[in-house]
Amino acid sequence: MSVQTQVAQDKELLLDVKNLKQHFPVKGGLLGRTINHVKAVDGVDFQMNEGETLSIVGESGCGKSTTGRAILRLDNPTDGEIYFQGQNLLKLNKKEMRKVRKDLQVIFQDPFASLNPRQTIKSILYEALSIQNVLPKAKRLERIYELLEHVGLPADSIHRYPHEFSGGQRQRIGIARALAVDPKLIICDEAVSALDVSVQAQVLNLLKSLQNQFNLTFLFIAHDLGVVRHISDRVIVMYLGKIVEIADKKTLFQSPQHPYTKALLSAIPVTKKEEKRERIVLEGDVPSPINPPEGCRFHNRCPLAVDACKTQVPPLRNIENGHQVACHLVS
Amino acid sequence: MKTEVIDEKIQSPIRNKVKKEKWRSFYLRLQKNKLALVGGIIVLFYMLLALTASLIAPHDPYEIDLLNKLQQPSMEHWLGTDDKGRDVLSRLLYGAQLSLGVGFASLFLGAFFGIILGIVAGYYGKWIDTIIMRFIDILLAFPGILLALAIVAALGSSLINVTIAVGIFTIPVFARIVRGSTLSVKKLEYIDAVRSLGANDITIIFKHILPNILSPIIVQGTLRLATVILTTSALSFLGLGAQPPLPEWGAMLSNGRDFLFSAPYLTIFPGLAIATLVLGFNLFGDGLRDALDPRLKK
Amino acid sequence: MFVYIIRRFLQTIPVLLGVIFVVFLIMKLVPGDPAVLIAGEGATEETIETIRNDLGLNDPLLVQYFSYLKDIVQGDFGESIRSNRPVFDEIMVRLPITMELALISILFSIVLGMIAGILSATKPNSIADITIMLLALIGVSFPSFWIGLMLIFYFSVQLQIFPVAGWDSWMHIVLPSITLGAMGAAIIARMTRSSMLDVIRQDYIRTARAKGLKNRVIIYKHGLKNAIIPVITVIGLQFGVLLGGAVITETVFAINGLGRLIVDSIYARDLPMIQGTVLTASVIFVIVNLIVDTLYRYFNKRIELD
Amino acid sequence: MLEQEDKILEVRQLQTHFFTDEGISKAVDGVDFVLHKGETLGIVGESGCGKSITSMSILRLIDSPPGKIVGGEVVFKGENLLSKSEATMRKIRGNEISMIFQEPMTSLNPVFSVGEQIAEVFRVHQNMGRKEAWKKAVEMLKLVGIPSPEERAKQEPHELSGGMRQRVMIAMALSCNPEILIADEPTTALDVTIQAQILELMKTLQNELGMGVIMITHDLGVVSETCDRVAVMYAGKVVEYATADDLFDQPKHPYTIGLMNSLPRMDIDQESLQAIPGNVPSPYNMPNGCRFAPRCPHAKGICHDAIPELRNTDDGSQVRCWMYTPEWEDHSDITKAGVK
Repeated sequence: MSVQTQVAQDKELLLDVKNLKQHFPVKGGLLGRTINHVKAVDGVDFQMNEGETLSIVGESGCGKSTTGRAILRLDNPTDGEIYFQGQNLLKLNKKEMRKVRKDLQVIFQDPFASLNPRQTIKSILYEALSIQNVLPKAKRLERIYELLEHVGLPADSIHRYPHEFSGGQRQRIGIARALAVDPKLIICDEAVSALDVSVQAQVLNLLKSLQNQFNLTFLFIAHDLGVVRHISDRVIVMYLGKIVEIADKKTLFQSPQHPYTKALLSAIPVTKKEEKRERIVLEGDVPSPINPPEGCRFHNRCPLAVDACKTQVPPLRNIENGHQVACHLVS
Repeated sequence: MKTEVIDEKIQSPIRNKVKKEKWRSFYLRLQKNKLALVGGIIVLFYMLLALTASLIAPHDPYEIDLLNKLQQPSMEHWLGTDDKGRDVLSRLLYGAQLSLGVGFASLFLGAFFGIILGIVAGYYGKWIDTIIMRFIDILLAFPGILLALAIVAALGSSLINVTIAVGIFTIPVFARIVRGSTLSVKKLEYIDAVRSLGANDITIIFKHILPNILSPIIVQGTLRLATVILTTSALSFLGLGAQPPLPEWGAMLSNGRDFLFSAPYLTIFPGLAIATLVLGFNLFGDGLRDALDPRLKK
Repeated sequence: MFVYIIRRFLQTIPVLLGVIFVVFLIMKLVPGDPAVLIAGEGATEETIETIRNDLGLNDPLLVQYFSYLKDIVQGDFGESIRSNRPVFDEIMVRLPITMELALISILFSIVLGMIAGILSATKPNSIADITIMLLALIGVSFPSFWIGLMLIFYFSVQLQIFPVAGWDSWMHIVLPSITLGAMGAAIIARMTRSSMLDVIRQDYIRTARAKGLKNRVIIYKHGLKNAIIPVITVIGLQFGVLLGGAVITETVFAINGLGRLIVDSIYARDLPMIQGTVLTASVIFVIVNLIVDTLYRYFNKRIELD
Repeated sequence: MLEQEDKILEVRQLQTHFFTDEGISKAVDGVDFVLHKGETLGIVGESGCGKSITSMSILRLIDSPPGKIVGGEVVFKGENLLSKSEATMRKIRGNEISMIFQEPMTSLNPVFSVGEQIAEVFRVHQNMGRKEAWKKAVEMLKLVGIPSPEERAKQEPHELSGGMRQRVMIAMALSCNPEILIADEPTTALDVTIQAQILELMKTLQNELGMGVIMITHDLGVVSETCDRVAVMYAGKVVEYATADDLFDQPKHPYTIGLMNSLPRMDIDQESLQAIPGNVPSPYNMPNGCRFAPRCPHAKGICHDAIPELRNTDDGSQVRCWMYTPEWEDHSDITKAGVK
């Protein structure tokens, strides 16, 4: 899909995240004051172009979901700038932000928790349309049927409640809700992680076809590298609140540069002999994001670490044509 | 397959046992529901009595008849007469109006403010939460009915003041439960989804949070009615609530106490009335909780 | 752990200040002028004004609160209107009786409640379980003043086993403790049962079974220690209910404890005494809760602060 | 081929049903497989296929009510475990057959130190004293690669990371040198790099201790990395039973094929995935014929009418599908059915 990558580069810049930081306070001590911070996201920069699918992968606690929530302003970030269609989202007031939300939607992981159990499908979708007031009232019902068709649900599901559907079908309802307001960017936060493989494949196919149909941009947050490889144009790898590598899909999976990316890729259990890599088993656990290691955050688990890694934070450097790596050993 | 022969032998006893156990669990479930049903019937029965008291009461509950004072239960006075010759049954029937009326009124008062405080604290969090919960903590620092007692002491002894006092005494319970439920519902992804759509706080609170925390509120409300009725009658028993000649059950009991040796039925019947009504609400509340609490559903 | 206790202790200070403020405020709401009450009927306007000045009743509300607070901290609860004796002294005479009653009752509640709850939970839906749970339901439903009177009627009047009233020998303690502890026992039994049943559904119980442990070991070792954690909180709260309930029990059994002092002061409109007694009971409750929270924390090391 | 004497566990026609308010759920409905000494058998399938219930049934750990083993045999060393007394079962659990679970967070008792929880196994099954058992527990922690085991043994589960907790679970399960280890989704709750550590550890320990492993998982990748033989389950039944090599080279059942096609591949780009249409049937309302028929691209009349048997095929694997029976006329379907 090299064609698509090229197209993506020609397209307009949609999202520009600069030095995003999200520190959550840790309370403690005698007076219950903030004694420290969980540095969930600690200085993240990346750009997204219209129409592309950019994935963020990493293990739990790396800050990938926090990044997504910060862009949606579900949490208020500690620091940084988030330019969406040229506007800094963090400078907008509540009312202005509400307008922007029309173009910025989200699909969540848990198909059970992501729908209000007391709303019918119609009410869920109608609410989406009425909050953003995208259509005159008379046309909304028609639009709801259209949305159900887009996501492959039967028209008679309109009066049913979420508990009457399977996990995969619920995820389709969540997609319809996000789609209702005609957004430009959809953040998929582990959108297929809770599904069984056979259903996961259905939903992945649906997402891809909707993207082509409506020229959607996806920020795809996931931990499953197989899924990420399938759906993405470009991939960001995060570790402990920082980006360690950004590359287009092909480059990342064929010639990963950062030692963490290499270990991560080698750890995926695969079914086919031709897919097998030599296993690099990392020692130990991911350190706490409250007191992350000095220097490169990966240095205490890195098989290649040198002295510089323990003291200096490696900057995210461009090594070739959009391939960025944060490692002292890669130049 | 060859295993089928072996199957036959093993399966039949197991199957019978399963059948038996299934019946057993069915029976037990029925019994559980039966208890809740009994509770519901008791509550409805008392409500009906309260509503029709003026029609079915055999005597005027306030009519003093000193000639017939302290009569044993008889055909004329089914539950006897008190020290002023008033018909105990009629007084109990009118008392049902007072007990239920005061109960519902103070419950409503406590639930109304408790729910508002709980939702606001849980939804907005931060300093608002801290202030509200500190206030609730202070109310909870008064042991048992002492808060209600102190308020009545301040406002003066009357049934209305008892209603207010018990209402205030009920606020913390609702505030805590509602806050907790709000916090757990707020974390669910559908709240984030409607926030991402641009819904405002009012919509989120009333359309997405409140309907989903109704079950614990209803269950708590039913169980709390039991406590509220116990508390109001206790205050009346102490002489701080209903004043004579009101036929409030607690007050009747307190009055009958002086005749515990000579006319024990003056103590037994009002007490029995309070006990069964409270039992009814407790049974019904327990049943509701079993039915509505998803944790217990498998 | 130590930091936690200190922190928890510091947290109770604003609560206590709040409690004192509420007590202070409630008494400000009392209709009628305390100066008139003290001066007695027929006093001249001048006398009343003097008393009012002496008591600081003409000062702004907050100033009055702080001077009240200062007195309280110094152990000066004022003088009883009824007896003209220091409130603090009278409370100290009555308090030991109530504490004795409360401690015996809570002990009775805990022992009976936990045993019944565990019995129930080990054989859910058995005859024993259903019986215990019905009894517990009765325990939470029957008004304590009625239970007390019925006990007197049966055991003291009919059978003449226990004395009707008073607080002299251990025989006097039995009926009041049962009266006061019945509801606590019932609540603790219900809580213990549901907590045990909850714990039995947990994954680590499955692990214990997969290890090949005996049922008894699973329930009493792996189950109980976890199940007890939420029960501890209930016991703490129950102690408060018990202190409040002492008002009723002491009235029913004519015991000269703190509870009866509260009621008598309310009848007599003895403001300083009402304030003093309610405050004392609250402070005791706050301290008990502090202890209970510390215990809870000890048993449940996983809970993070807040 | 493995010798018959090597067989340590045989499950025959196992049926575990759940009796609930909604009806009878036939979660496990006639499952057969064999475990040989030292081998790893994978039981793979999607959620609700009955794989976990099968593993719990072997040790008779099903909560009853509502669950109940209503039929079949579990033959361990020549004896049917389903007819044993509870006391005998207790001697087997954690001693001869042990189990580890998916959630290492909740599977350890939060109020006891991990050392105590391991030592308990030695005390129960080997009658050891407290001190001796503790020493053995520390040794076990060392064996599963936990650094400074003496200190770690004194810690409670909440003080350990997810990966460490799963190591503790493994240590506990292997304490008595069991003949069979049942691992129910042992790495599902873990991150991929930690999963790699745990799988590596399990492999090493299996080689050292020589136990048979039953690996329950939904992840075909994990199966391919760890298993010798595989039983694929769908809606309460085994639909395919083969060596791992055969299964991945030449899957036969349309469900197995569908499952493999659904998985995004790591070696080639695909525009779209070949998903299996539809959803898993409700366990309360199973289709009459083959349970996969409503989703199967090859289904014919016979598939909807009757349940096929699990039959041997030419290459020694077993498959439960009408396509591989004489009743099926058009054999070109079989060649068409392969993995993309």
